[in-house]
Amino acid sequence: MATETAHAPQTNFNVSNEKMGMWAFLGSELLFFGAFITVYLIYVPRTADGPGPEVFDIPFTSVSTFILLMSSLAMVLALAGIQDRDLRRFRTWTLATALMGLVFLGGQLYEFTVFVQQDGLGLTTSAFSTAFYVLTSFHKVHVAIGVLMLGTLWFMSFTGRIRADGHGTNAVENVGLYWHFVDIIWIVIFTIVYLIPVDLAT
Amino acid sequence: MTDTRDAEPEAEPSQEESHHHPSTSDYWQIAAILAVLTAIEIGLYYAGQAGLAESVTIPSLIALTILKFVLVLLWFMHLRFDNPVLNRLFIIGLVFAGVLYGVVSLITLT
Amino acid sequence: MTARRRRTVAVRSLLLIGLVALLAACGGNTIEERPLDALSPDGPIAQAQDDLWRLVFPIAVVVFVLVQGLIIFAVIRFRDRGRGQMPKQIEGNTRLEIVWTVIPALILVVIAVPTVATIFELDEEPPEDERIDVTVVGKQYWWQFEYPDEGFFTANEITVPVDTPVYLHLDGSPEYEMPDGSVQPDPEQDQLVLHSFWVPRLAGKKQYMPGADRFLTIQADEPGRYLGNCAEFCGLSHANMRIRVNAVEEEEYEAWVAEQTQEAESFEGEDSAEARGEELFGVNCVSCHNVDGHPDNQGIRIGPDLTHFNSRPEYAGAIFDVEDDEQLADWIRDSPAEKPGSQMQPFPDLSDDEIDDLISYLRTLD
Amino acid sequence: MSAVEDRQGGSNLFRRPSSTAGVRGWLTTTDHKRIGIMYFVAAMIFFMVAGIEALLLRLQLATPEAQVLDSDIYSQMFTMHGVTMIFFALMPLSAAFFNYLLPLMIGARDVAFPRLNALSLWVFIAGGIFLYSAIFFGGYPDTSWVNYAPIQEVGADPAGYTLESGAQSNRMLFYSLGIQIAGVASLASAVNFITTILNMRAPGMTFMRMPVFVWMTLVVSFLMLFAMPIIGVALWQLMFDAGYEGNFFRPGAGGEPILWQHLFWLFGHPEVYILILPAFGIISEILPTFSRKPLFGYAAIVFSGVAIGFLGFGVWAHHMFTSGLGPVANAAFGLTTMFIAVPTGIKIFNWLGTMWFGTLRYRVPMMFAIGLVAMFTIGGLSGVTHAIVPHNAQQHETYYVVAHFHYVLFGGSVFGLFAGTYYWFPKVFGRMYNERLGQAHFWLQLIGFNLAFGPQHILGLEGMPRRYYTYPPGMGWDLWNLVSTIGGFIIALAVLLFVINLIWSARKGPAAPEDPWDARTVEWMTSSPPPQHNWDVVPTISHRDELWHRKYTDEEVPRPVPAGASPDHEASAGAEEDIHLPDPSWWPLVLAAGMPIASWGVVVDSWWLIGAGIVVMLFAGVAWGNEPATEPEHDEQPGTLQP
Ligand code: HEA
Ligand code: HEA
Ligand code: HEC
Ligand code: CUA
Ligand SMILES: [Cu+2]
Repeated sequence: MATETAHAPQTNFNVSNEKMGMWAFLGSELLFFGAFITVYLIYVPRTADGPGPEVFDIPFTSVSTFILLMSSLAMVLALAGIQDRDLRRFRTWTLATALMGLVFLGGQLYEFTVFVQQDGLGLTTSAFSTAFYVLTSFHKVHVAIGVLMLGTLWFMSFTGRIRADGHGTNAVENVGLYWHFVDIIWIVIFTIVYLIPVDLAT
Repeated sequence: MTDTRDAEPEAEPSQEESHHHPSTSDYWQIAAILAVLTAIEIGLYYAGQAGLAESVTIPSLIALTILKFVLVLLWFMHLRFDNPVLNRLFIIGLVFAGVLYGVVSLITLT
Repeated sequence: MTARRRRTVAVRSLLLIGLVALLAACGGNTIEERPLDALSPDGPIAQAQDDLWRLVFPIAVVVFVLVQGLIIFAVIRFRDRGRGQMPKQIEGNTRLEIVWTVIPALILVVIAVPTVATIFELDEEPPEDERIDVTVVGKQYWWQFEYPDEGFFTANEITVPVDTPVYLHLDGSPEYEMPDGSVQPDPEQDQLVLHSFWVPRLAGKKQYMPGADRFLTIQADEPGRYLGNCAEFCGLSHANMRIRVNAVEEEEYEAWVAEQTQEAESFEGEDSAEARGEELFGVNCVSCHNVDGHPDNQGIRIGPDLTHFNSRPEYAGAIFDVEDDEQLADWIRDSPAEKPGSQMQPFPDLSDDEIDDLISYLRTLD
Repeated sequence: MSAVEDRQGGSNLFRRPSSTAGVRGWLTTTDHKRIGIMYFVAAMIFFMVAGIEALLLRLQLATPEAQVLDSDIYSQMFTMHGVTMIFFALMPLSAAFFNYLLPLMIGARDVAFPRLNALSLWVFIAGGIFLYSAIFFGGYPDTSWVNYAPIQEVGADPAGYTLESGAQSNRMLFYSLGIQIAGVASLASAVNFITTILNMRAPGMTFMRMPVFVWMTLVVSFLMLFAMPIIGVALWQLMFDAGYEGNFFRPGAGGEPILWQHLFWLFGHPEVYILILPAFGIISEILPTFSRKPLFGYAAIVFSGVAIGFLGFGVWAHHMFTSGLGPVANAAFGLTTMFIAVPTGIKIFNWLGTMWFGTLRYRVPMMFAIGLVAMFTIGGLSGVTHAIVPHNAQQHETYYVVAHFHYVLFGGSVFGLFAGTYYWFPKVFGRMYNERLGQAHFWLQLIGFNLAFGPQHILGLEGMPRRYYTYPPGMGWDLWNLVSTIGGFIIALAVLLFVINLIWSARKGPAAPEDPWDARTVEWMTSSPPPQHNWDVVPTISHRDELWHRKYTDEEVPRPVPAGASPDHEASAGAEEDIHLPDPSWWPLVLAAGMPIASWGVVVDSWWLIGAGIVVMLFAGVAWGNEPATEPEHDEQPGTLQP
């Protein structure tokens, strides 16, 4: 970074580069998930005589959805922690966020095994199944990367790269943005992939 | 990939967002609202199972989803308080995604 | 030569080349010289498409001449004459901006209106009682044609009456009635890829889309043999997947249909090359080829229907001459060596005599 | 660089490399100028490879029924030619210009994310190496750069009497993963450049004072930002279909082959504007400089560029007019397509307006720039004739289309990029290129190009389809194919002159001054080549053509400012010391290396290798996040544990 910006946040929009880059990236991610969701919507009825959305276990998914939703709260509390110069609060909530992410991932993976083993819905069963698995798996990959980044943040609070004097807040904020984004994508997926198709299928 | 190094490390957050910082209790309230909305969604789903017409459930589900989406965006992601340029970056993506994929679905399904 | 001389010479020679090219493109468009010429319509559909071209191409030429003329003028007139003069610093001119926004837009409106009209006009389906229906299936690398009303199949070549719309159904999920009366999906249903049906002198092209239905109308004004090609990349022999449309007078068409609906002659029990060929065919070939009238026929349509093989002047995507015995023998022995990517298995174990016998049998299929 | 030498690396694993010298300095560099140069060199190599592939195609087509290449090789060659030219030659060439010039033009010291920038470079190179390694795994992709589904389920020879079918599905994977990797690089650049332009302009550099090249970079970055994820999705779907028996495009299981076409062209059409707008930006810098006049209608050129970018997302189905979308969609897309001619025409006419009444100096950059205006117009006009939907059914998939897109891609993008190469060569290397050789290059290329692609218009209208490895005599195609081949070889000769000129002049050319062209924009204010920190003092911008206004009076017919140009060296003594430059790093290179490793894993179906690649990437990512700054911020103690 050039000197003239190192001392004061003299960017043209008074927004840090990281934050702006992150928002641009998230805008691009909308096109990414949008395409998968669109393809899924088109393929919902294309079950090729295999199982359809009726195999979804709504109560189970509701619970994991709720956990992911609440992880967003934890994330924002972690950010508030570091913004209030409270390293302990930051660590606690960061860890909580990551753990909730992991629980969500675990639940999803468990659900996959049920679909495959009990319901016979494999990746290659039908256009519907392929679209479903690939869409939700890409979301999972995003969650997993988020968990890793949270872990890194937590780690960084011990190496002095995130400090009680507020140093490193930027990084926390950007990871937070990413995390919330992954959450809002799931908000959409939950309705469009689970609730509505099952509703239609029955 | 967040880039913690190349940044101006001291882009004083306080300076950037000093306007109105939501308090932690705001966050809890938003989370509570989100939880309630989710509960309503699930309720709607069961109502649909029990025979409530699709023409009711589906639009309401979509409306609730959009509401949740916007709440997280505005509060948890601070769009409400941040520089509007960020807003725009995201909205352009949203509009592009909506329109382009809408047209593709329309062409493919008709 | 000075730089300027060189430039003018270059510009002139470019113009000359352009002119020669234009002349070459316009002259000599008979079906013999340019069988596939897309600018020589021989039927009403192609004609409607061509009318648009004849409207738009001159407009494009005018814009071309205008822009290139302005460039050449500016290049010559405003060159630095080395007098060290400094031009006026003009930043722009709003009136000019408006002019060159509005005029192109108006030109485009002139083009757009007839274009949209023609799109809808050409989309109309010809009335059922005035047209001939043909079902088209694109295979890797040949075309299967079915006349559903008359109930026969042919490959790569169709015969149609002149002045009659031929309504092609490009069938992406083909099914056939088997000899036992059941209806079966195409054995290669999962192996279909995109192709595109194109006979330039009769109509523009249309994609063949696996799993979907597409429709295309073609029509010929004059009798003649119209050539066509597969126009969407489909694999190794994309270039070897030709189409022939034989437009004939109505009576001739009736006679052709009558002939095509005949079954093949059977030589069962005879002691002749044809009979041996028929038997060999039953052992080796009916597992892929349908021949109505063959004693072992199973109605399988992996390869082309050969019931009237010998009535078609060309075979294998219309790339080989049917009368060439030697070529046909090579084909049967090892077709992928003759046509890359051919989906017909090689028969290395057939002896020369056996192949001769097979050919003798094939010769009776007309 | 002093700032780098007194670094304090810390003792942990994540030390930063320190040297900027030697190969290692290049491998770890985060300097946008070095990255730009490497982008250029790598892209030129890919350009030549793709060009040689094209020459092979032309050899095979020179005469009817030629036997130079068989069908299989021919298919591989045109596929690789298209893919390489688009994704590994022209896009990175544009990126080279963005990288080198963007910070200089907006008066910044570097891009917003220097390490991300290095990552883009290495990912692009890794993608190219991966794609070309296909030769060891059963051959190159062979189903064209558009790869219409469902051929990925079937292959070019399903029965396998000619090709091995295992090799065929590998080819499909190389296509999907190779382009996927290149896409990651583009996406990263897009984020980087958008942030840089929005955030890092020099004081006084308002949006309406930005050079047009910067504007076009911004538009192109947005196009990439929104188009790359779409092709990303399509390619992932293709990968699942080809490698893991997915059903995205398999009609038998409910898939829709046409969705591939939609997704591909939703990306593909913005992509063609991604390829042309940088060239438009470049010549919008060159034409004013060599006409000694400001750009005519700056605002109109900028807004038409934005409009092209925007409209470019709304025309994709014009590649699908014959796929049976129905009359309503066809009419709608036909109209939007035609009307893109309006903003493009605005540009053309404003460029003419720039030249009008000017004092035109015909140096090589100017010649290429004028060449672009002339040649692109031809390609644009044939584009408009494509949009005549009913007649498109005659043109589609013929050489008429091939002629169209070579006129816009070669006659537009390549002419523009070559113009830019000559124009900024003195700045980058501090030496002048050879003018006479350059002029010879121009004329040879102009003639060769028109000979190669002009006749293809005629061929196409005479019914010659694309992607045909052979054709029979007697179609009236023989002469023009031969001419086209000859033209292709003339182009090759021209490009050869270009390459010789560059290599020779970079070493032996006469020294170049700071501002050899009497140019108008600020990159000409710093030394040639610029110092690593670009500016001793960042310029403050008060005009659109800042440098010009520093050199000349504001009168209608300007005179030189008596004091002469005021480049900003004066205050520079000692300024260098506290400039904090981006430090070198290994992690971009390592992270990029993980991608082909994982991708080879997919090809050979080894979860171990996939895992290894992912581990490399994750490790590099974490290391990246924890890498110490070499110049410690004054209050930071890296490496100390905090309770
Ligand atoms: C740099 C890349 C580039 C650019 C800029 C363009 C620009 C345009 N393209 Fe092109 N196009 C390609 C690259 C490009 N294209 C490629 C690679 C393909 C083939 C892909 C494949 O199949 O492999 C293709 C294919 C393609 C097709 C599909 C053809 C087919 O397969 O059937 C169509 C159809 O409409 C089309 C149209 C246009 C139009 C209308 C423009 C317009 O933007 C052009 C506008 C410019 C002008 C019109 C000239 C200047 C204007 C004036 C002087 C004003 C006055 C003019 C008028 C009033 C007409 N293009
Ligand atoms: C960026 C775009 C770009 C560029 C610059 C070019 C450049 C060239 N293209 Fe391009 N072409 C495409 C993009 C491009 N092409 C695309 C996208 C396709 C479609 C692919 C598909 O169908 O999937 C295509 C298809 C295509 C075809 C159609 C193939 C077919 O459909 O069967 C042909 C045929 O003539 C062709 C020819 C050429 C030639 C002769 C050049 C020349 O201009 C190249 C000149 C450059 C060189 C020659 C390199 C210089 C070499 C040296 C300096 C070394 C000297 C070496 C020797 C002389 C041996 N191209
Ligand atoms: C594996 C299936 C298969 C078998 C077995 C097979 N064929 Fe074929 N045959 C094909 C296919 C597929 C084609 C189309 C090839 C092409 O044009 O690309 C074809 C084409 C032909 C043609 C050209 C038809 C035309 O009108 O274009 C002839 C003749 C022919 N086969 C004869 C034979 C004979 C004789 C045998 C037995 C010795 C035989 N085939 C066995 C699949 C088969
Ligand atoms: Cu069939 Cu190309
Ligand atoms: Cu296009």
